[in-house]
Amino acid sequence: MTQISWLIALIPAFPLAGFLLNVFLVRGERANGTVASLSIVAAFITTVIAVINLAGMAAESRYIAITLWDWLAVGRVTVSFGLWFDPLTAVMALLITGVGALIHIYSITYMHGDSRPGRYFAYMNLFVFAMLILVMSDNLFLLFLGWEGVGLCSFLLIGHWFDRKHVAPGIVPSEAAAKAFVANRVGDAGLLLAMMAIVSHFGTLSFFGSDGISGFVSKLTDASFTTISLGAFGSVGLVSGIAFLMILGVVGKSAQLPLFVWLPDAMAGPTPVSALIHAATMVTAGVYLIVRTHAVFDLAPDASGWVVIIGATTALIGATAAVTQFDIKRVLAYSTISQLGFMIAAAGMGAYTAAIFHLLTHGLFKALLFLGSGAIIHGMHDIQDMRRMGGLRKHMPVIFLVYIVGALALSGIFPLAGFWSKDEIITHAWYSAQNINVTVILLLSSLLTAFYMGRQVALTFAGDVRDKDAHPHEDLGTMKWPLYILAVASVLGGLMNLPGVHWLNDWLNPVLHQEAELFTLSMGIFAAVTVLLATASGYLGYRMYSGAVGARIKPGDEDPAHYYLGDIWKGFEMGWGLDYVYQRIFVKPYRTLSTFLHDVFDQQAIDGILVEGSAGMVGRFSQAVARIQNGNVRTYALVFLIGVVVLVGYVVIGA
Amino acid sequence: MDWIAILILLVRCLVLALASTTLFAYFTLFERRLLARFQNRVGPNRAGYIPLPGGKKLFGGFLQPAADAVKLFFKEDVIPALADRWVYLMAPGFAVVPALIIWVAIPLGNWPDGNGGNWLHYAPIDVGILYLLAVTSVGVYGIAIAGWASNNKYSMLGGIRASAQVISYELALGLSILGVVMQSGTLRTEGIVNAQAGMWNIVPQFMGFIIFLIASTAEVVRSPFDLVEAEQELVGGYNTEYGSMKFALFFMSEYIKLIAMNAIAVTLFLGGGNLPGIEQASAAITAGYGVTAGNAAMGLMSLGAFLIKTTLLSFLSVWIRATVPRVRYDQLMNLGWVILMPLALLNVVITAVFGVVFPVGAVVPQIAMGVIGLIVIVLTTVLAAPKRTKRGVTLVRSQARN
Amino acid sequence: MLPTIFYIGLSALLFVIGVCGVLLRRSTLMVFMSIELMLNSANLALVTFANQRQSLDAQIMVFFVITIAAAEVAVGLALLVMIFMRKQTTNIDTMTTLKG
Amino acid sequence: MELVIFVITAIVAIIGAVAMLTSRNAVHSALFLLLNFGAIAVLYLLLQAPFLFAVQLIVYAGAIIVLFLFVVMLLGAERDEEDANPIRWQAPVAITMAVLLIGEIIWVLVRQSQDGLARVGSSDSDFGSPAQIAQALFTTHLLPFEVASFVLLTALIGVVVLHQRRS
Repeated sequence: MTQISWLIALIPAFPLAGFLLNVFLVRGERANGTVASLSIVAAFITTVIAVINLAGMAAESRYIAITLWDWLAVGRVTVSFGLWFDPLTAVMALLITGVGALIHIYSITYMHGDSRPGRYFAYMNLFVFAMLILVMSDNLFLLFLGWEGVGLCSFLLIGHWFDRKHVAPGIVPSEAAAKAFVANRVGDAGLLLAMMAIVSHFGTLSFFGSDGISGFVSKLTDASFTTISLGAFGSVGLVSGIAFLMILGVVGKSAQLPLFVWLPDAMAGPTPVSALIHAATMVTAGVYLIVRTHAVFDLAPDASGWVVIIGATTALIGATAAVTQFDIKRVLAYSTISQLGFMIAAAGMGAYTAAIFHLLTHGLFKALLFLGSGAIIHGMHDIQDMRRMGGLRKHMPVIFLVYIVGALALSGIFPLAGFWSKDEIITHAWYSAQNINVTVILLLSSLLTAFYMGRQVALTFAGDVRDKDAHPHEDLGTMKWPLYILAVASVLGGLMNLPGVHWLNDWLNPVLHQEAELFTLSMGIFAAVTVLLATASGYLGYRMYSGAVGARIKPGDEDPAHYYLGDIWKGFEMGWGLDYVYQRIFVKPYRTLSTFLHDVFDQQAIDGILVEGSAGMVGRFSQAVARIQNGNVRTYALVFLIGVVVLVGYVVIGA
Repeated sequence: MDWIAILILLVRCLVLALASTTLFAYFTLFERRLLARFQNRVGPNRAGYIPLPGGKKLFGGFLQPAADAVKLFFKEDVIPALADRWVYLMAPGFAVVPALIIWVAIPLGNWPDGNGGNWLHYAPIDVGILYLLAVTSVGVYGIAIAGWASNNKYSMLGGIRASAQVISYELALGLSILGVVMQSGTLRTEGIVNAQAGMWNIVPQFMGFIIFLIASTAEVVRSPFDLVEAEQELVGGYNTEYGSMKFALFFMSEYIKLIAMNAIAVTLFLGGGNLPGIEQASAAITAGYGVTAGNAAMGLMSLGAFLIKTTLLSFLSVWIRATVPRVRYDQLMNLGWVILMPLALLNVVITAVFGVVFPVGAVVPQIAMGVIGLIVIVLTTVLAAPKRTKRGVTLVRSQARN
Repeated sequence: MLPTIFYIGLSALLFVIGVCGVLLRRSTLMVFMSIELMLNSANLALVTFANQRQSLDAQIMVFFVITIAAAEVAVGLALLVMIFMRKQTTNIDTMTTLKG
Repeated sequence: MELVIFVITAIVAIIGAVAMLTSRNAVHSALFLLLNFGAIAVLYLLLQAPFLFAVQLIVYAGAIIVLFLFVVMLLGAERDEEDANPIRWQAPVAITMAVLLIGEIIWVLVRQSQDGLARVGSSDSDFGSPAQIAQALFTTHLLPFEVASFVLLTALIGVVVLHQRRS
């Protein structure tokens, strides 16, 4: 193993070291934050060095691999603890460590005065470690370790303020954490099943090499026709089945259609957590998984079709829900769901590069937006309700500036980062996939995106402060530089993959084997039209809520639009009522069943008969037997002797 | 075994017993005269002498032991009322028997009997050294049960002290012997003597010899380790309640054990009955007067050599008694456990290393070993010596620190 | 060479005497001594069998038994002294704290 | 000759054991036990185990019994059975069981003495010599030997810890 191999092993090692230090050695808020931030910065620098080394390699063998140890060896399946660093991993790792480092630095000020800083920073470091393992693993099993690790850290960090009754109205941190965990488990079960299917049919979990998943799938082109019987449910193609199971995992982790309900509630965690985990990194793991195992999805068009449908629908649902929210972070949460829908749809359409491109830019500007909103919340002393804000432009000029940059980028306004990546997805849907339904849905979502960002900016920054009790101020501390850097990155992020230049495309080509699409004039016109529409939509949103409509908003009131749209608005606000449905279909019957089982089986049968009954019997029996036990050693010895005599007698007579 | 052989054996045993008791008797005289010399006195010189012309007296006091015996024999024999009668009576026997039977495993010389045996070695057994250790360790009973059976607190304290002391020093004693055993590669006493034909063990096993000397002195509860019978504290110790012949038996057992220890030291470290020239002399006599005469000459000469060496060591014992003051109980335990035991272990390690590294019988390494032992002993003496305070009170190092 | 049964019989007799000592004597010291007697009778049997089979393994076993007996006596007597310091007696019938 | 020695020694051993059992005084018991151990040591000599003879004397006679005596003397616990016996039924049951046990053993011995207890192999004059014992101890049985040393060390530490003075 060369030195460069060890270098990539260092990347996850730094956050792990930070985690261990924070858990066992480092005490004190300032020290915790410094150690955590330094570890991530070190990981980032290491990543940059690794990327530079990677760039120097020949395109066809552009990867660094290291097998640290053999982890599991069961029968013919051997799972190694192996790290793999290729261009795809590189961009993911850069995003994770880069944005992660900024958010850690940001957290130092944001979490100032928190009662459990050591725990917070330790979990953040552990999260970065797990996420790096997720993107750097060379096999599905190790990926699953990271996958579960980020889920665990998400749970821990959402519940960071477990002792608070509620952060935003109606959200209890501990319940939100549990909800996120359970929703993720549903998806994880799917991924686990997919892994089992892969092991049982391919006998490997490795991504790479001729005996890896991709190698097998590419060899078994007929495998898509291999079918698995599902009993009464008919049958499904092997690869499709695996793909569908993976989609379940993707849907859970990336907050897609049936399982996105946990993400809005996850806003109960500290804002930097939302920025890092629930916007920039963890939720993109699903996208990463699809792109990493694209060989499987390439062979399963039916599954890919469903991926597109899920992604597009989620994008629309998220956008509509975001329009109606008043909680500043919930807007961004639904927006994240919507943008993830874009990525998933792109991945489903086979536009893996576009998906990764949007993943990266989104990671930058959504982190910016979350951090900005966090700065606002910090300045407003934990007020998150936009109805109590307004006019913050005067009080928080710096935040306003960077927030505008983020909002424009998210809205897809030329020439900011979001424009390029989102436009590439829509263009792909229109030109390459030629899927008019999806194009329309995505376009609509895109316009809604611009609208709700306009609305949010208007509600937050325009006019005067609506809540007279609030004392907004701007006190940034270490939060300043992450905001600046991310703002600059949000502006320039599009440079990664400009049409005609397409650096990212070339960079990922060794992995994804996708040639850059030719840029045509009609595409330019199409883009121009979308930009115009988005600008108009955004302006409309801003105008509405900074003008007459906004003037009617009072803290605690409904949105004026509710008046016009009625229950539809209400439905949007509830995220299309999925929570309600789940509550009715799963939670309530489950509760009822549990209560029944608890009252009848647990208390009567198990506690009453099995536990207390057996214990009571043992007790009574023991009391009877205890009389023999007079505590006198000589008597015990005598009993012993009687036993010996009987045994010897038995042997003697038996012999 | 026919009855003649048994008879011969019995006679030999009788000779041995009588010889050792006689040896004891004259050792007391030897000691008293010597002590007197050391203390610038005259000592017992009246009881029995050979008058020489001119008023000179030769061997003055050579009947003194007989006089002592008679005196002790005619003293009143008292048994304390509350004593445990049988044990009380048994204790002197317990003390004397080990002191006597220890002699059978010591080769007193080399007098071949013509059948491969040795007249001067009663029990040439495989585990000779272990036998010596076993008998030594049994020797403690006499003291312990005498102290207990007298039903007297001073006797009791003396008995307990004696038991603790003897058990403690047995370890150092055994370990110091272990070095010799490793050096010679046998557990047979005559084997050890034969192994010293070239060089006496005192050279390579110098450290072991010193440890053995100290430990054996403690083992036979003799000055400066005689605090078991410290008159000032214990009114005489375990034998306070004993009088007359029973006291004499204790007295005897102590002295016989002392001589036996010296004999063992001679066997283990000073080459037993070996002396350069004996072989040649006996060969010459064999050539001149036949095998029986040769063997007899050989036996007598080696016995003589053995006795001379033993006497020299006995002289050393007396010298020590005359010179060194009695130690305190804590000093005694400290010396035994903290200094002698580790030193003995070190000796075993050194012997083992030399035994593995150098070929058997090489002279220079053996001398080197002895020099190392000498250096270690000197260093230990310097380092572990009690600190002398200004007021002239000696303290153990640990106390001096406090 | 005497028949093996002589030695084994003696060993058995001594063993049973030891058993009686454990069961009948009430001084812990006596119980200890009886246990030692039992160990010794077992040792005697082992040495007898070693002689009968002309195999040293049993003698080695005796060696270990003696070692363990020494350790056991050291610890046991130390415990006994502790108990005596607390209870002023070694009577085993007074040590009935662990009764049901 | 051998029979004579055996009979004498066996009688001594049995007398020692019985006297130990019946003696009222713990010191007497210890001394009788010593007698018994000495007799057994002599039997070891008869059974070609000179090494064990020496070990028996050194360890049992030289250390263990001395330790017993030491403790008895130190504690003054010679007569510690003066009070009434709290479990009177123990003695008859115990004696019955002991008789049963010895009956069983005799039964086995009588049945086995024809074949099972016959002498195997010829007598080797070197058998049981220190050299042979050492050979077996330090090759075949090296691991138990080391373990035994650790047992002793543990006992040593245990005793020291037990009697440490707590402030």
